[in-house]
Amino acid sequence: MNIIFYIAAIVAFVATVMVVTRKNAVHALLYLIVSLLAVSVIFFISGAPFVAALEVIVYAGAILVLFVFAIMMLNLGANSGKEESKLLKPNAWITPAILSLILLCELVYVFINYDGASVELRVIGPQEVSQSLFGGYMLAVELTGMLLMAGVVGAYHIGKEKKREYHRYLQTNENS
Amino acid sequence: MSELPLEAGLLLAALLFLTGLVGVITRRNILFMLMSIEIMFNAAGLAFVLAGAHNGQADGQVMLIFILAMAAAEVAVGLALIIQMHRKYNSVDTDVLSELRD
Amino acid sequence: MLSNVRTLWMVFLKIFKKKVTIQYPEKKAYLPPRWRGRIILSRDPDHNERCVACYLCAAACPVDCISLQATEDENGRRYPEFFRINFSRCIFCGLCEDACPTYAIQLTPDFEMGEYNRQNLVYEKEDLLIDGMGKYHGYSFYQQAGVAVGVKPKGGGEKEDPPVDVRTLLP
Amino acid sequence: MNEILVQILIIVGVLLGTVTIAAGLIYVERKMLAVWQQRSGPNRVGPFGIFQVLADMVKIFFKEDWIPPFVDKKVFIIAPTIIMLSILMSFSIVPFAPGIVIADLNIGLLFFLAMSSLGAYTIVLAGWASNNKYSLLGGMRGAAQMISYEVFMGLSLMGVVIQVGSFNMTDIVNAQKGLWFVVPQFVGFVIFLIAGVAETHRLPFDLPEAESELIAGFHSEYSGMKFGMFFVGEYLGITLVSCMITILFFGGWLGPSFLPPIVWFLIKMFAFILFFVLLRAALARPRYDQLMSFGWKLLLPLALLNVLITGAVVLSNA
Amino acid sequence: MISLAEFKTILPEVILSAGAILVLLSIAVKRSFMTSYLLTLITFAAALYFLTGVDGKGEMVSNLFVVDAQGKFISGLILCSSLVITLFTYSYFRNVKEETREEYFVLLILSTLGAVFMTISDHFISFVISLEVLSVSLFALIGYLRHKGAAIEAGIKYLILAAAATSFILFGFALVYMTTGKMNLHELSGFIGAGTPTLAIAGLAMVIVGFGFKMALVPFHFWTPDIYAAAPTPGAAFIATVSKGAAFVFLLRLFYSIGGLNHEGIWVAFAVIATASMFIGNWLGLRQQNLKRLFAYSSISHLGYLMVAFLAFTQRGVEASSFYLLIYFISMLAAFGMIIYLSGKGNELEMVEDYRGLFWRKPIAATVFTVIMLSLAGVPLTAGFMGKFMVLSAGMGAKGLFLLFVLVVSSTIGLFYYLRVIAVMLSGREAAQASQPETGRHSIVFTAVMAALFILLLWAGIYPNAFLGMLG
Amino acid sequence: MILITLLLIMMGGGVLAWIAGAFDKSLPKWISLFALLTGLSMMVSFWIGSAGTVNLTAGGAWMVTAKYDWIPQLGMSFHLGLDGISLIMTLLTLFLGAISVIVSWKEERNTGFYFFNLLWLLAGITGVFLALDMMVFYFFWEIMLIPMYFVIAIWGYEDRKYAGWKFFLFTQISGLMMLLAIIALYLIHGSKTGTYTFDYLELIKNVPGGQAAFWLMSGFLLAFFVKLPALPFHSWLPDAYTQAPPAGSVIIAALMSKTAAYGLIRFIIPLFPEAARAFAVPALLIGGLSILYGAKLSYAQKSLKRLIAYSSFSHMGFILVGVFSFTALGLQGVMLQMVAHGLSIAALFIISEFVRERTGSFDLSEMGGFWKKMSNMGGFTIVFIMASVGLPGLANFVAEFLTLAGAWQFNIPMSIIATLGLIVSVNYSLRILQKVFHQKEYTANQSRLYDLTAREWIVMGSLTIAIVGLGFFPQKVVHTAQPAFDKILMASPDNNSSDQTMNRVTQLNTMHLAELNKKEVSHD
Repeated sequence: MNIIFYIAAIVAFVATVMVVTRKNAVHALLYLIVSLLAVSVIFFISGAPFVAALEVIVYAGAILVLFVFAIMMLNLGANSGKEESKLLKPNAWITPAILSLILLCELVYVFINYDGASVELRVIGPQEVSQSLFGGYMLAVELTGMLLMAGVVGAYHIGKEKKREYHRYLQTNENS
Repeated sequence: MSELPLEAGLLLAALLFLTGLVGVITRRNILFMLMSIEIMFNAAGLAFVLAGAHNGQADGQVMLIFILAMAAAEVAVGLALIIQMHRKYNSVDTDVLSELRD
Repeated sequence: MLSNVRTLWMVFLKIFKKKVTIQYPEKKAYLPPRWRGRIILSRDPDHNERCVACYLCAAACPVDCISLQATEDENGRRYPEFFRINFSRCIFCGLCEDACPTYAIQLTPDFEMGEYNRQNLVYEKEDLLIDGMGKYHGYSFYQQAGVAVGVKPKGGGEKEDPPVDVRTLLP
Repeated sequence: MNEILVQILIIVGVLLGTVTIAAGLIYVERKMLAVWQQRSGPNRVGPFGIFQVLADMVKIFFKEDWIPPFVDKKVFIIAPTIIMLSILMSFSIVPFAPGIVIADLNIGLLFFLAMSSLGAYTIVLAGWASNNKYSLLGGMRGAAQMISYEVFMGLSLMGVVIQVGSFNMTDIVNAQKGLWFVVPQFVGFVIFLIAGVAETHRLPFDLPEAESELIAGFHSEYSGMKFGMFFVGEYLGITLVSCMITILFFGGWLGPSFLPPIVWFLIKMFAFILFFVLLRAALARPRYDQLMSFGWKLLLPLALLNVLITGAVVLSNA
Repeated sequence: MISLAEFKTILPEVILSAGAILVLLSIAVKRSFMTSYLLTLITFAAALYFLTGVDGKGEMVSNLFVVDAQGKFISGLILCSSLVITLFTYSYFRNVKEETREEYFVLLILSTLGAVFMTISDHFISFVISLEVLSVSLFALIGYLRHKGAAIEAGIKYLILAAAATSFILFGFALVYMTTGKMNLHELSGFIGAGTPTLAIAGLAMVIVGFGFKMALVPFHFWTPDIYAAAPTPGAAFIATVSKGAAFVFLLRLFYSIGGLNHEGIWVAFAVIATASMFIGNWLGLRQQNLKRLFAYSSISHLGYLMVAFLAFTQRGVEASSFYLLIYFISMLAAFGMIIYLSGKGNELEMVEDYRGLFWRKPIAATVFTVIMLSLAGVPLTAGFMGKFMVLSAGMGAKGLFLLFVLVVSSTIGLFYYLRVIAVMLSGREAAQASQPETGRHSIVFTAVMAALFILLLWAGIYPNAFLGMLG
Repeated sequence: MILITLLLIMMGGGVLAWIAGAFDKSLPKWISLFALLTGLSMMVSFWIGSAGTVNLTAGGAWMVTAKYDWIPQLGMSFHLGLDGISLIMTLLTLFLGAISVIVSWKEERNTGFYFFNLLWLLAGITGVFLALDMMVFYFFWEIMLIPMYFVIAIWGYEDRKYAGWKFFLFTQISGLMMLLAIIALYLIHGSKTGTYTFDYLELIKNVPGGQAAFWLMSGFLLAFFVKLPALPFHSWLPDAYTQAPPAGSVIIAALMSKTAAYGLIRFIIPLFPEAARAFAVPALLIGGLSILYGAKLSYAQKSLKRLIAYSSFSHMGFILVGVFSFTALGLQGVMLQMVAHGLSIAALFIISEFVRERTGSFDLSEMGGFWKKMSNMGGFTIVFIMASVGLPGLANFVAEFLTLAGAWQFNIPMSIIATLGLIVSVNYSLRILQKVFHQKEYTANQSRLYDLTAREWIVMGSLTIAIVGLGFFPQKVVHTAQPAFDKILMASPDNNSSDQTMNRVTQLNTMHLAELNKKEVSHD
């Protein structure tokens, strides 16, 4: 099991790095999907099959499709790659990378010092999760509904195209 | 089920999170920034699930489900904004966003 | 919605209907006599070419697939020096047949014209000319046209009257 | 050791079986379409034309594998493989008969949903990578259609899940011993059927490829083996959806014992495959906006209502 | 499942949700700006009414929310300010060209809902979700005038930063959860101590970063002026008050509950942030010509002052920060209200220069504005002073003495720019009489609201008993 | 009750004036004059009526107190009290307030708001003199600020905005420091005794000591030094004094700076007896240097108003010296100095304004030889310049004498420095007379010069009567204020718990005071 974990972890990390360094948005998205799938595998082997499936269904299957959809709608393709390439020069990313590295070192230090007593892994299946979700977290679920409503209303309004303005003689009757 | 290499899992989460952070900071393409945000969210979710597994509770997974919902809502609005931006500036480069300066 | 379901049902019922397919190569399909198929050039009862190279068919052809060149024989009778139909262009509309004053060009019920080489679909006069008279038996243009051709004088045809001498005073 | 051998056998069997069925469907579809159109269909290659499948295969394999110069090569190549992969993966959770299942996951149904959601990428990426406006339009339509219908598909299944209380496919089948779920979950069944058609972008919901408007849409630029993958993928999809319908609503392998369970399963599955073909034979393609509004304005409320009522009934019984 | 008693406890929030849906449905039936406006008003009013029926004695609602006195107070405050912002919105959109204005109210209700839930959250999950409800609505509220480049830009900026901040908070929470296995604040109470794992502290540090972004404290404040300047003015008022206030209240609840300030490192981190916010907020405000940006910097420094009360880590600190929030809300609302009040059709008075000679054109409005500026500056007799006083008296401990000096010194730096606005209003007497820029005509309701805010400012500054009583 | 009424009359009058200003331009000045005169007559009758009845209750010589609940949660109450010092200062305020209303009689720009500000400014000053609750004190302290800012920034001269700004910032910063000190005092007191209160009378019962006291005192001192102003904090003074309109200058120099002096007496000494004594030498040094430095600057000025402004700065040094001598003698001197300086500096500013009204500028180099045309004004000017120099017979002499005498007892070298200031002051004071009224002929438009009008006669006349009267009957003021000073000095470090035991210094002081009183009477 550990071997699978490490493989998935390496895949996830490499894919994620690829996401950040690609020039082409679609390629990056593909790598992101791979990364998500790898993370999903990790979920699965850490005893969380339900969210492993959800990760694929919702994240890879819906959210990222939205991304692709947007990319297609804007018809962005390889032509944006040239502008991007000059931004990928070392001086653009070296400082944040070093800073992140420092942060990482700190985190690693913290992790190493953390002696969480290892607990035997237990599969927490959908039933348990659902009982938790619709038991104690019922209100949170309802609130999530409101969150999605906010997202929908916001996206609807902002994404709408501007209404063409006609001369008043050309307006249809229902508008006038 | 065997034991989970928790430290390694956390390390992975941290790595993903920081990679996302680097992406948000360095990339100028708004799509990439949004994707990097997604990576960060995902890393946080990973950490939660690992923590839940570590503690033997379902709460970590519940949190991940909520994180998914959040990411969805955020992406919806974000992409709508990006589309408007593309309509307005015909570009997805954040450098074109320069109206607001001191 | 319901109409869709009804459609489904009705189509499903077709399973019990008899097939309408004809196993063609083995079983030839019946073609109506007026089927407009392969174009031929027919001959008159004298076994001469009916075509007088009047160009009307070429003019009528909407896709310009007919080309020919007129010439005369030693008797002064007109005939096409060459007559060429490009069947890869032909749409079998039959306008050439309509236009033909001599019933020379005719569309036949034959349609099996498959070729491996497209160039082979360009039919020359040799390929077009048939031995028979096609749909119009016994019709011979020169026998009724009232013109003098080498073999017959003016008015010497079958249904021709001799030419009227307008200078005589008697009928 | 023996168990592993059996496991391997099952895996190989399922893989080969499904691919064979999918390939065979090329013939079945053509033949059945012909039947419903009062034609005789393929009958030249072999007796009743059953070797038509082989002929088609040979044709596809030996066609020139042409990658147009203007496409995004990597994505262009990856796109068709996704559909094959995701659908073949889905088959791993399908219990054909007691014991004949590759992985009897306790989240089987979710796994199916996950894989089918990945299937959307094949269209989207193919459409985008082709770098061609018809393909792009097809891809966009496909993306919208598939994300939308995935929602109803998932929701329509929740009624079943509520009744069974498990995502496990075997459990679901076993729970239908008394009564097939098609009776209590008729609405769910209808929605799943429709959504399944849309998910596999079969006719009449084949807007992503719509020959008459988009000249084959997302796979205009594909030929040869890559086209073959789309082609087989589509039939695999049909098979999968038929399997799912069988398992979820028609009692899977359950049936009178004079036939072995696997046969019952296959019979039911084929019935649905035939139904898919019938749909193709009978119905006309809706307009894009009709498709979307049909989904969001009719199917979604219906599915939600179904879940609600099922939940209420189950709760009141409990 | 929740019991009836619990349902009654969160009835105001339920009403808000219902109100949002109702407004949305009314839009679906027939678009009418007036209807949406009235429905929104009714929603907020009803929520406020039912809030008074809540006991606020620390009732738990299904382990996720706790309605204690402070939560109730801040909820009421948020609802009131949302009500006022609704009124602002109506007046604002009468002057602004935008084809669909009704959704604004839906988003406003939703974001208020998020904020209110945030203030009563007692659980990581409920907090994060309510935070997201707030943020997602805010993205849309900020970018609402979507045909303006600035609005899109502001929306995108806020989106990226807010989302990054949320992910920081999430990751931090994950680390805390990892070490403790608990996400409930009351279960976590006092877990910071000698034996606290470093991992949890690291998590809390990340949470601090996230909150820094949300509340625009100094190293994370870059978005604020841009967003204020580009968002529709009622939206800016909303961000300045409700959004920041709600984040602050949860921060307070979190760190007070877990005893986070007992940890020296955390305390110092907050102290540094507070100091920097106070100084830099005031410093950057000095050279602002745009009034909204000026308010942005002002709000940064005000949050810094709030952090001083927060750092007191005593009951007094809680009371002081609640009171300061109240005062800050009133002042900021009044300030943004004045901008809307004075702006004419298609002519938003954004720049400080636009107010030149206001004193001679509209003496009463100018006086009100002056009082507002003085209140923001914290001059006695105005509410701002009372707030600052409470903060000072709360922060008066051995630990925080340095912060108090910073507060005093930086608030005097801040005085410069508040005074500059006043000075501009006073100057240009001759020019003012010559040209009369068009200013808005407003309903009697709006005028009454502005008057009420003005009176509140003075009332809270002179005789704040009633307000102090509200803190419980 | 009388205290509340007084404040209400002024504040209400201000609001009324503002409202009236909307209808008629000249109405506000009548309203404010009426309000101030009412207050003045009220206080005068109170003074006359209750001159002897000093009520020695609760830690001070209070003639009348008023206490209302304000914010009980925080231990704030609206506590006002009137003792001798307050009474004198209140009278001065009302009197000069009325004078300044008359001075600004010709104001025409936005009169309603102007008189509103003026009245609220005076109310703030009065409130400072009356406050017995630290927060009330602070409130009134700040109330003075905003109207003053408006008065300077709206109705001032050319550079008014800069001046107003500077004034506001200086006083605001120092005020906030004082606020910090007040809050700290409140908390220290609360933690010690368990009762959290801002009440002055409570706070002085239990004053903090040691390091804390020093820091607290420095908070207060900063505020007072800025407002006084004392040496390093005076840079706002010339701008504010000169750019303010005439009434503004009068109030700011004659009254507002006195609030700081009052604060020193009322708060610094009783609340921080030890710390104040420890700080005495530096404070005296600051005072002495302020006197000399102010005098030097004053002499160097080219602008009449600036000259007067710096002279005021110089005179304020005496107050500092007097307060930090910790002797009853010195404090009496301070008391007299406050009144006398208030009157004389007001008069000088008014004269400078009269001159400006005629010549259009404050520039000394343009003036000269006004005596011919304006001998009456010249006469008055001589009176007030003499007063400013400290000529015997006028109030300032007594004041400065007492101050220096007090300082002598406490610290001889410092008192010598301060005395030097007296000599220097003659220089610049006489320079006014010389430059304005004598020396060269005024070349510019002679026709614009005219002697005092009736209104100006009223102003100058009443001021003259006041200052001369004070010069001849200082003991009236001294007697009124004396019990208060006793009380304040008794609250010394050693006997803050019991009133019976007096420490040596206080005993000494009282003895001297008694001698002095005898002397004063006989001198009379």
